Amino acid sequence: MDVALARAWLDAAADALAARTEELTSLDAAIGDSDHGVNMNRGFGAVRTALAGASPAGPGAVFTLAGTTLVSKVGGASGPLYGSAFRALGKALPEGAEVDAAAFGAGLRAGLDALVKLGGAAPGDKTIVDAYAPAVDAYDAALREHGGDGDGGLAAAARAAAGAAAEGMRATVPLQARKGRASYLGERSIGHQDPGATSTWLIFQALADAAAT
Amino acid sequence: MDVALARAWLDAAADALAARTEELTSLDAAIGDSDHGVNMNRGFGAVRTALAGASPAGPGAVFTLAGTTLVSKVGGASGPLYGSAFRALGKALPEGAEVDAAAFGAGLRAGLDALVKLGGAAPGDKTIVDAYAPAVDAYDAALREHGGDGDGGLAAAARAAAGAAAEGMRATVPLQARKGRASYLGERSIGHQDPGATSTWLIFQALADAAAT
Amino acid sequence: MKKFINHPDAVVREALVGLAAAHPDLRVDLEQQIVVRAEAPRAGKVGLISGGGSGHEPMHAGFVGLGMLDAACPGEVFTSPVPDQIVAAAKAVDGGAGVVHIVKNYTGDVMNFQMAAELSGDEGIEVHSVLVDDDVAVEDSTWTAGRRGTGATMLVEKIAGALAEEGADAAAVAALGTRVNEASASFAIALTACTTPAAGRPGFELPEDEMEVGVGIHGEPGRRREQLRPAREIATMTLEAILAAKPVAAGEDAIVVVNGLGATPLIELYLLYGEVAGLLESAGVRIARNLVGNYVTSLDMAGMSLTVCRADPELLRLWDAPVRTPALRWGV
Amino acid sequence: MKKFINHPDAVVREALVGLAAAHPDLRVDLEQQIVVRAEAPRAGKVGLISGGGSGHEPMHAGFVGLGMLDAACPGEVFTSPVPDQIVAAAKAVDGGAGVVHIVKNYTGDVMNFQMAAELSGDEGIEVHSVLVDDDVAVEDSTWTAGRRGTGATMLVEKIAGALAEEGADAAAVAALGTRVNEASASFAIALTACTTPAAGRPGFELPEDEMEVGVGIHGEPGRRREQLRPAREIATMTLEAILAAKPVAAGEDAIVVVNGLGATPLIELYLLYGEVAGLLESAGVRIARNLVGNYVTSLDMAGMSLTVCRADPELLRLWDAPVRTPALRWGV
Ligand SMILES: Nc1ncnc2c1ncn2[C@@H]1O[C@H](COP(=O)(O)OP(=O)(O)O)[C@@H](O)[C@H]1O
Ligand SMILES: Nc1ncnc2c1ncn2[C@@H]1O[C@H](COP(=O)(O)OP(=O)(O)O)[C@@H](O)[C@H]1O
Ligand SMILES: [Mg+2]
Ligand SMILES: [Mg+2]
Ligand SMILES: [Mg+2]
Ligand SMILES: [Mg+2]
Repeated sequence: MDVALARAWLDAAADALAARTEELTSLDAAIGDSDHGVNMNRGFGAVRTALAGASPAGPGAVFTLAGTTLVSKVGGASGPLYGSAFRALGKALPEGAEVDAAAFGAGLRAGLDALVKLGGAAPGDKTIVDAYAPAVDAYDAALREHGGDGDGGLAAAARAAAGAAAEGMRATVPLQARKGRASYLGERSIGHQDPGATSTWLIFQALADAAAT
Repeated sequence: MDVALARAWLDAAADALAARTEELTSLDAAIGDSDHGVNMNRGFGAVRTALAGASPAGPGAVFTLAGTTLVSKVGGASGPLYGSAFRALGKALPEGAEVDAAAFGAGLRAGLDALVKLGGAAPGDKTIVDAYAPAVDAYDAALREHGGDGDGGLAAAARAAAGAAAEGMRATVPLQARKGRASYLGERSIGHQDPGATSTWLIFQALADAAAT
Repeated sequence: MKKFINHPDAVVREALVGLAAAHPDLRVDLEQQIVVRAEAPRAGKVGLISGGGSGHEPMHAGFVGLGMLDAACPGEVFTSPVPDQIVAAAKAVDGGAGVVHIVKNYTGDVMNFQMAAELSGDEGIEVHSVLVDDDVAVEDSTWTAGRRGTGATMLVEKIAGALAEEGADAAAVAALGTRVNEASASFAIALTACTTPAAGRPGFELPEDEMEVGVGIHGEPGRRREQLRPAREIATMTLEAILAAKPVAAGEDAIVVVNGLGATPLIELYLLYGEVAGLLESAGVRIARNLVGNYVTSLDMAGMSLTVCRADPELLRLWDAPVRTPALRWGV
Repeated sequence: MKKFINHPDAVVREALVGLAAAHPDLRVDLEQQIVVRAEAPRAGKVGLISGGGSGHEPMHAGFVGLGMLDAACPGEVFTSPVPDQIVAAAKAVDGGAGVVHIVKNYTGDVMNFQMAAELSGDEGIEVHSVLVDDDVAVEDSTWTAGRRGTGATMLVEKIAGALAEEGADAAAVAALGTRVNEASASFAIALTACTTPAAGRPGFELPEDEMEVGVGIHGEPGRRREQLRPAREIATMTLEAILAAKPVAAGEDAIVVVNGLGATPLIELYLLYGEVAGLLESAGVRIARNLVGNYVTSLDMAGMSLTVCRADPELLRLWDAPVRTPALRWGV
């Protein structure tokens, strides 16, 4: 992964979140407060702007800047969570213009750890974690299985991660929320797909798309 | 007209206004403030209660009490207007347990005069006057034509009055209001039947019904 | 109809029960249906009385107290009070200096207050009246009912109330009230109709993309229906209608009220105030004082009214004078 | 969507422009998106900071001023503010005695304020926090996000604000705020959903004859849906839910707030207050102080929340202490 791919990923994520703003907001209307789409779109739009005006030396710097921007532009629950995850990812990556797929995978896991540390959610709580955790596991498994040399390995691992994120996202539907705003609904949160898990899938799908090209 | 007929009229009016409360309120919703039916029902209900607890010596006392009750229970535009009209009617009638049809007719006209003096409306302004004035004219004309002896004369005159009130009421539809709340709508008041003219018709129709039996 | 009520007939009475419980410093007479300032009557002080249909809360009962009204007479919803209430209020507050009626210009209000004035006069109470007719959406004419009284009523009550508190006589208080009314102009826009408890459904149907322009405070339709427009354009058209009536000119001071009609959130009212303030500045008018909030409402109507009142040093001094009522409170 | 706005993205900013124009005694920093008391920072005075998503007006910006908040940090509609805002507010109000964050218990608010506290700490500002979680509609549990912070926030801000004004230190102010929160319980009912500017349509559909029971202040559905009931029964069920949490017992004093969620007219809130006051009297609880009005709102949601706070002489003294803010004002 180099700076170009890091930028391409965040760009693709911004595009996807912009295109799906209404959908994410509708999901949040059902079990939250109708702002997740707008929050994510505002945040990744700001990331795009921040990156356009910056010359980060490596992917680590790209993600740190993205995370910092998310923290200072999004607010709500998703801002600190995604912001911390991206900052942790950025800080976990080794210096240099390029990092290998394994280091990137370790970075993704550092992001997950930061998010879990901040939000305290466990798998099954109906949150971002339900898509993010299986995505990281699938990424690692794919690397282990197929090896991680070059961007081909990263592309395959990212594809696996996106698939697992999608599955995790869909698996939030029958869950009763135990964290975040949806938890206030108690049993009424059952039967709805979690908005945060959905944006996480979009972000991993954007990674897969960016890595594939 | 004796006390029994006077009571029967006000009773029939109270019944009719209770039955048509929603209709009057709907008419008022279109060009006013949605309270005319409730106002009239509250007022004539109070008149019924007041009369139940009173032993007026003649029809004059019946109408004076009714008018006073309307003034103190209705409020709005219709309270003072109908209240003053009934008080003037009551005060115009000669003392005694019974008054003849001509005296009653003069009383009705005194009521109209009081209402016009208070409200300042002219025929064509889209108000109570548009039903009340032709009703009194028709009453007088019927008496002149057919004579006013006994309740038979009064019954026929009342029938004529009710018919004229109905016509006057319907004729308010194309008018632009110049008095009362409907005047605020300007041209938008055109095409709607005036609520006050409608309650006036109901009251004259109640007179005709009571006098017929 | 979705309302926190028990029965449509009991709304006004039960709300007064709540008002009495919430404000032990007011005397609420449920029998006479009047709300009276605790200290009334005060010897030598003119008694300020207002009233009108209910449904405009906090007006009028929320304006009873030090520096404002001595009594309020709430009628049924959107129905002017009856003379008995107004006479009872006059008796309760007259301290020998007479009373001043503050009457919004509606046929029903005018007639009921007029009848009450005659009855109070018969009882030896001197009655003066101020007629409020600030709504420039309605054309003034001697052949019609004339302009409506709306948002300026609060300004009249505050400013005349302050003068009465200072000990002025009834004629002076009434004259000042009239002067405030003449210096004021209002205009209102509705985004939805309101629902009276008795009617149980909205007074009119308004499509998602339309607004009623030039509405009053009784849920009636406005002068015309228009496409919904951005706040900036709404502020512009509202202010244009008001300035056409010339309440205030460039170089002068104004008191400005951006008032919610009942169901419009404060965030929208502040946004509108920002637009209005910018436009008035461009017009060279200085906003000396302002209020933003729900003061003269129309039940659950979403909408706003703008009131502009030309201010001079006397009016500003009286506006700033202490007031302690449920809805307006400063300087004490 | 029928709102007085120009563009969904600009609502918060443009409302702040209006707030600034309406209240020249507040410092509104549009760049940092914070609202600061004019006199801040005051040497030796603890700075009280609150904030949260916009759409709850007058909370929080309407509570900035003498005797209450030193700064408010309004986020986007229903979105907690970002750490940068909160740090900017801390810098603006810290007079050397540190700051107290008043945080409503929502995941987003908690995390953003926590991040800000760390950053402010790095800048040498002592930060204490009060977490408000008064909404008894939500069960408390360490496994979930816990209870929401709703109507009691205003009480915490008023009472802690009064103590800060008296010169208490940050730890004492925070401890008192926490005590007010623990003494309080709230419960809310919605008759309609609200519409955020960004979403453009109501968050849920509610039939004409149904209500949402146990809602928060972010337009989310409640704990359950029920048939609409008369005000008396709604007051009863709301109060029962609150008293089950035992904020107050027979023989004790309480501060009671009947709060509108934004689109409910005052006449209904007073009617509800009458019901609540009667029920509390029967329960042997004395209402020492009350407020009836729109203080902690949820945009254009029709609904109400009830907050009951056990009061002791110290809390009452601080409740009565002077306050001068756009939305609460007495004693000065
Ligand atoms: N403690 C948590 N840990 C992980 N994710 C969380 C947590 N709380 C909430 N979320 C996620 O945040 C999403 C909501 O984000 P958003 O709507 O932007 O913020 P808010 O809830 O403050 O309005 C939820 O759908 C959920 O996936
Ligand atoms: N000046 C007037 N003279 C005669 N009738 C009037 C006048 N003003 C109003 N009305 C009548 O009063 C009716 C409305 O009565 P009502 O709805 O009870 O009172 P309000 O207009 O105060 O709500 C109108 O339909 C009209 O017929
Ligand atoms: Mg959300
Ligand atoms: Mg009417
Ligand atoms: Mg009326
Ligand atoms: Mg949110």
